[in-house]
Amino acid sequence: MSIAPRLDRDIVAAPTDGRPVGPAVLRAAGLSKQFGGVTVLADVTLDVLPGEIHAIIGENGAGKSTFMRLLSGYIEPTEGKLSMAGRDVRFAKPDQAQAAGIALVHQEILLADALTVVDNLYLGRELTRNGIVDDARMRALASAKLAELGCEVSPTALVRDIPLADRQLVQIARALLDHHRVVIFDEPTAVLTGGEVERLLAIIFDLKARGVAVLYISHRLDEVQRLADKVTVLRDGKMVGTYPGHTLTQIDMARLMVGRELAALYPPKRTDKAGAPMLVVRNATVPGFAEDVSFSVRKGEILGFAGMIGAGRTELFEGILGLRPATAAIELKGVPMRIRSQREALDAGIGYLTEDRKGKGLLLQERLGPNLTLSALARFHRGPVMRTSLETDALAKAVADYDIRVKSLVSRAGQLSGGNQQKLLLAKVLLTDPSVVIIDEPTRGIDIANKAQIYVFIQDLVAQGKACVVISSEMQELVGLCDRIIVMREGRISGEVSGEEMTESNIALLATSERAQLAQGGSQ
Amino acid sequence: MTALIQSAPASSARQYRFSWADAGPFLALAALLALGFLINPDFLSPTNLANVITRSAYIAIIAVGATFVISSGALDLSVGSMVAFIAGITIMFMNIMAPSLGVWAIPAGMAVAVVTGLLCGLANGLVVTVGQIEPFIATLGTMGIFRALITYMTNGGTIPIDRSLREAYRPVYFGTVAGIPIPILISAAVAALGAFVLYKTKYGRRCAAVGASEDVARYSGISVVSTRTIAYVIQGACVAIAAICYVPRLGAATPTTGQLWELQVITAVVIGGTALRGGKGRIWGTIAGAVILELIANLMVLSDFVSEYLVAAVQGVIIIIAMLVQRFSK
Amino acid sequence: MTALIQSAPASSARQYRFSWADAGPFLALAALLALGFLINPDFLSPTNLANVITRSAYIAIIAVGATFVISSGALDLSVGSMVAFIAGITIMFMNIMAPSLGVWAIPAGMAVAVVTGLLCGLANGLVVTVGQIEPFIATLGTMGIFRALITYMTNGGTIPIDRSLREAYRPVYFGTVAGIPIPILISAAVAALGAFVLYKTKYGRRCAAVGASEDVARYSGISVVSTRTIAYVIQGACVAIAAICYVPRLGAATPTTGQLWELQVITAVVIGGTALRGGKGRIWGTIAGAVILELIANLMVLSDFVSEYLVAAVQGVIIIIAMLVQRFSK
Amino acid sequence: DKKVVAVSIPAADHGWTAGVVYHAQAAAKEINAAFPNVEVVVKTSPSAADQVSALEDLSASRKLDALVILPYTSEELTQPVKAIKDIGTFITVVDRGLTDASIQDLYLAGDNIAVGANTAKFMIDKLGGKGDIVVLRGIPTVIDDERIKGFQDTIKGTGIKVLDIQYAHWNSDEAFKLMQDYLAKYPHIDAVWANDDDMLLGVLEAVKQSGRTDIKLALGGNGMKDIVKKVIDGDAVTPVETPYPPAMIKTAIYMTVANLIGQAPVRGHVKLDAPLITQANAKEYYFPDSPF
Ligand SMILES: Nc1ncnc2c1ncn2[C@@H]1O[C@H](COP(=O)(O)OP(=O)(O)OP(=O)(O)O)[C@@H](O)[C@H]1O
Ligand SMILES: Nc1ncnc2c1ncn2[C@@H]1O[C@H](COP(=O)(O)OP(=O)(O)OP(=O)(O)O)[C@@H](O)[C@H]1O
Ligand SMILES: [Mg+2]
Ligand SMILES: [Mg+2]
Repeated sequence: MSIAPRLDRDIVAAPTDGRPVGPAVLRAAGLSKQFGGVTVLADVTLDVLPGEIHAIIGENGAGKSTFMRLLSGYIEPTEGKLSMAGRDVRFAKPDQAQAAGIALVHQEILLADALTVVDNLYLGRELTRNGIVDDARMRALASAKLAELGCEVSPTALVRDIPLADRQLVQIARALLDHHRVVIFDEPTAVLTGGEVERLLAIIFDLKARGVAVLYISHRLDEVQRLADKVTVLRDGKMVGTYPGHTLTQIDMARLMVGRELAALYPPKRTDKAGAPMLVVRNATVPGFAEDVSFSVRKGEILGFAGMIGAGRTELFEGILGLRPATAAIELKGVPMRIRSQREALDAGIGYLTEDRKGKGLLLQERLGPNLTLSALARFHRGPVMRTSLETDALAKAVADYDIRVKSLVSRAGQLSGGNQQKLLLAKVLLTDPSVVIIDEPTRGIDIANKAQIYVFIQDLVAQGKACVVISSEMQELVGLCDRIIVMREGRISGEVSGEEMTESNIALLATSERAQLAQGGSQ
Repeated sequence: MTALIQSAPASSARQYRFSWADAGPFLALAALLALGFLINPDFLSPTNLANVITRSAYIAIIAVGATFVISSGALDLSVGSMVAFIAGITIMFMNIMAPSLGVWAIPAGMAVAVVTGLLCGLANGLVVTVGQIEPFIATLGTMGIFRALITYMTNGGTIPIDRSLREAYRPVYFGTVAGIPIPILISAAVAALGAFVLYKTKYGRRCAAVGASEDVARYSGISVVSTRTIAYVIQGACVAIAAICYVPRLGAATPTTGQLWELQVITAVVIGGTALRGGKGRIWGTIAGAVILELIANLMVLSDFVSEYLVAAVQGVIIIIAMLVQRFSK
Repeated sequence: MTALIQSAPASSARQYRFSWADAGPFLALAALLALGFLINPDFLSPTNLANVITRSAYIAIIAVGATFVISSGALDLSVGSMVAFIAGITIMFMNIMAPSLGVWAIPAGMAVAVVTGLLCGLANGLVVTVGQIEPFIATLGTMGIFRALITYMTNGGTIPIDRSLREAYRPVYFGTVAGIPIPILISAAVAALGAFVLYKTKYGRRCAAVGASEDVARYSGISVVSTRTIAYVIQGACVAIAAICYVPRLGAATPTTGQLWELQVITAVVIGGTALRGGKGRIWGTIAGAVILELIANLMVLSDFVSEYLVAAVQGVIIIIAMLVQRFSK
Repeated sequence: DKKVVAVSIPAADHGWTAGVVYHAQAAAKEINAAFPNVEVVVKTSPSAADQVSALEDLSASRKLDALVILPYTSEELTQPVKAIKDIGTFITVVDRGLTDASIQDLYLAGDNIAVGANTAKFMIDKLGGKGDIVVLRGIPTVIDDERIKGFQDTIKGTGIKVLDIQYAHWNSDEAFKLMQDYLAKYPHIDAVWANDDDMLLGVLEAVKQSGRTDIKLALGGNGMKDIVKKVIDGDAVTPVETPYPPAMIKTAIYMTVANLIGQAPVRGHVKLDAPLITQANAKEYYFPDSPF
């Protein structure tokens, strides 16, 4: 029984169905995983060959991360087995998999906040000389490895103090420090911007050249298309098939993942003129991150913020919203106001979706309902009493509206797949019914079908007369969605593009170079 | 999304399912009662049980407050000294008022107790939140302060309550309503109110959220400072109520009043299933924990196995076993 | 990315820069010395300082162990009772051996102390890690157990050390080497060794990692159970060393020996800049913290301002102020 | 030059020690006012180790002409007090003698053994030589130990049977609970002995609550004013009391000062009696202004 949809045209090679083609470094045979009786991965078989880049794609909650965690010893399969180079292996713990040469770059960042970058990199495999830890050498090697990835943080900085993107690079560096036979990347580029992505892809090609097998998960199908020798598609925990990579178009991949026809990714932009200014920010300065930034966003407008990693966009908005020390003159609907905390921002009708969903967005140990309503508790009250029935209704509605794939409405947030957590977070922010919505990385980790849905949501918001700011590292997304894009560089605004000028190359220019000569695009 | 829609009803049914983890403290309680009965049948005599549960009322009432503080991710070591301090203030005030107000000095004194409790809690809360001092150290400091104040107020001796108020006040500890001792009723009321606030109000949600993750709370528009401060204020109110029940028992406050209660309170909360790292509070478990502690002490006296010197050891062992049973019954 | 590239070297330079946060406890120490001098010039007399620092040695030595336990994300409330228990065992053993071994009973007894300490620490560690019991509760339980054991061993009284050993053992507390009291040398040695292990060995790194995040540590192939157990064993060894220094000072062990030392130890560690939630340990800060506590107590004796009843309050206030100074000097 | 008298006593952690602190401070105040050339300094310590520290601190910062000390324990304080004696300080020891008696220039002894023994004698007498009793102990220290020893040695061989003995830490609350439990456990109790009056208060409340009438005697010890008042009032259950007056510290301080400034040397051993306080003599032991 094949659940693969018919493609428009025949794929040149038929699905290989994971049949061994050569000597596999790692072979998964009939892997299944159940969580509390719910099957999230069923009978998956896969061969990973040396020097091969093997992409795993699928919708949010399809079981990709679960699969990767099984391969790298973070969890143990309910059924099925693993073998390496023909010999059966069992990993009860991640370090056993690591010792066998398998490294995983986690989708959710897994670093100890209170430790330094170098301590995190060498955790559990410290270098020593005569029994004494050799800090100098570890620091030097760490610096070198980080520099290779284009990450400029000091090895002795505390992880808690460095930006999210750098944490991701540190995590990648950790997997690359030792020589592994299989390296697994679970959405490594979700928090990275163009330059870093390019550098990472180069490193992955380099791994391939050295005969390392790479497993690669991403919702950015363009990356998959560039990288993958093979693509394995998962849907609802089941294998759809394994296909030769270069023969698949992005549209093919999307169809295989979703199992149905997809609408256009970006909804049409509204043609009506945006209204009066909703939010005006003048001379916003966030010490150390952003300086003298002024902008305004109008009713019914989607304003994009673009920039490279470290441009200071996140910190700028956290400063404006009272989440970190900053100075700014703010006017909301023409009324000057001071915002000293997120509470005041919410009361004024400004919602903010953080880019760090694990650290700042969701209580992973808490159930879905309380997570959803946490910012909008007042709406679930009658008198002094919380109305849990209202909360349950809101959750059911959010689950349906945002297509959050949950196995149970009483799950905990940490049990959701990454993309579904992101959707829950979005639902949480929009539940406060803000008139200005600031969304930092709206589609991080969200699959292509749902991306389209989220874009529709954002368009709906502005259609209702709200104003929306979208901060994104995906330039394509900004171009597809926004009416106007402000580009930041080194904490300052380096330019603004709209209309014809709104192209990826122009944004990249403004984001990287001192004086950019913008080219006219768009019309072709 | 058929899968979803099908699975949703099944799982919302699960919500009402019996949870072994939550039942842990109650199972431990039942086991202890059974053990007690085997050792000495008098253990289950109504008088003995009534005595023990009445005695556990103070710790239970304070521990309800501690459940808030602990689930908000903090700790309060000062509660024992605070009981003594509030009891001292209350008695002094009642004694001063007795000549003019007569028996009405008692409710007036109770009001003073509550106000003092709220202020003490507020002080603790502000030192911890605004002062940003580790709760352990901050409340260790205020513990010394409250203890020293009651020692100072009593000159190291005793402040007894005025004889004229003694008999009128006695029923608050020794009286019964419909056969149930008043302290038990009060602690049940405090627990019910606590459970309501923690589980059924905005504040309860926020309290648990702050304990689970300060950052997430802050980014959700919750003020960590005020949420945690309010938890300490609630703790102060609970301590005041405990002090109000305490005073009529012996009719006096001394510098040894409430000594080491803080440890009992924290133990009761933890035995009850609340995690010390915060984010989760179990009011009813806490009550069970307080009763368990008092039952263990009672069992030590009622049994004849244990040398007087070793009572503390056996108590320690039983507590550890109770925790182990709880942990591995999951 | 010029700004970025420029900022990188700046921040790696920062690493060697003077850190106010780390200097906090030493600044507080200096401030206290100055204050002491103002109140009573004798405060800075060499004899007084030598006395105070010698005295702080026990707490300092135990607190070095506690720095490991706390930076591994746990807590040990049993150290005070453990000192009493180990002191009791040691004296009993020395007294039994004295007739046959003569003065050699002293080193033999010291060996017994260390072995007992290691075993006590191991017991604590296993209850916490294998038993998966909240450290607060687990060590509260063992605190009761050790305290009861010493009470049992002394029959509620005192175990004095044999007269024949007393003079030979005295120098371990009262002697000096090159003019420096021996306990100061021992605590310096323990601290130096502790700092070496915590900062310069794999184990130290892993200890902090376990405290910073159990999950991350586990995923990095670090055994949380063995790392934390070893921290408790180190704590046990430190307690044993403290007990060895303690015995010659008072020449006896009683059921009240070491009472409330656990709170002093934890306070010393936290004043020293170690966070109670784990992940970071500051051995030298801990030593400064222990000295600060002893200086505050000394100041209370040397000054004449404070009513005897209020000593605890003033100590509490000074500790809170010291923490505030530390916090806001950052 | 001023003569310095240092007074080192336990911190006020329960009623009796509070009485000691009260009387010591009263003495210091009176003497400092009356004799301009004498300075009395009172220091309290919460434990034996702290008391040793306090001695070191007091003697390090100034020359002490005399030291009046109520030691926590004999064993542990002997050496440290000797060290102070060795620098020429006059030593007055109160209540608990040091293990080396030659250190003490003046020794004012309370008699804890007698407290236990006298109470026991009265009880044997009153119960007619037989009966079932329960006992509450204090904190495991020398005082507690000696009182219990005095009591148990006296009842040995009589028909008095100790049903149960447990610690209640000289704390009224613990005593209340313990007595409740004793009452639940033993259907018949003839008498209770709490070796300290703080505990007796808790015991009396528990007995009152239970409404039991089998308890013929509930005795304490130490001479707390509320209990002495009961004796004066002729209470049936608590007809006697044993004094262990915390005021002995005051006597000791006065005697020490007399030695320093007076002509005649005051030396030697003074043993304070622990006679039974009965309705007849109770007024002599009643100090309504003392906190104890
Ligand atoms: N610990 C867990 N307990 C229960 N269910 C879990 C747990 N972990 C994952 N799941 C469920 O397993 C399914 C697959 O999750 P997984 O994280 O593998 O998805 P994914 O393909 O990586 O999705 P995404 O693209 O969103 O990251 C989800 O429905 C998720 O809710
Ligand atoms: N703790 C820190 N100490 C010093 N500099 C820092 C620290 N954290 C961030 N920075 C710097 O602040 C700037 C802005 O950081 P950040 O990467 O968060 O911006 P961003 O535009 O939001 O990027 P992203 O696209 O990842 O959201 C960068 O120059 C970064 O290196
Ligand atoms: Mg995933
Ligand atoms: Mg950002």
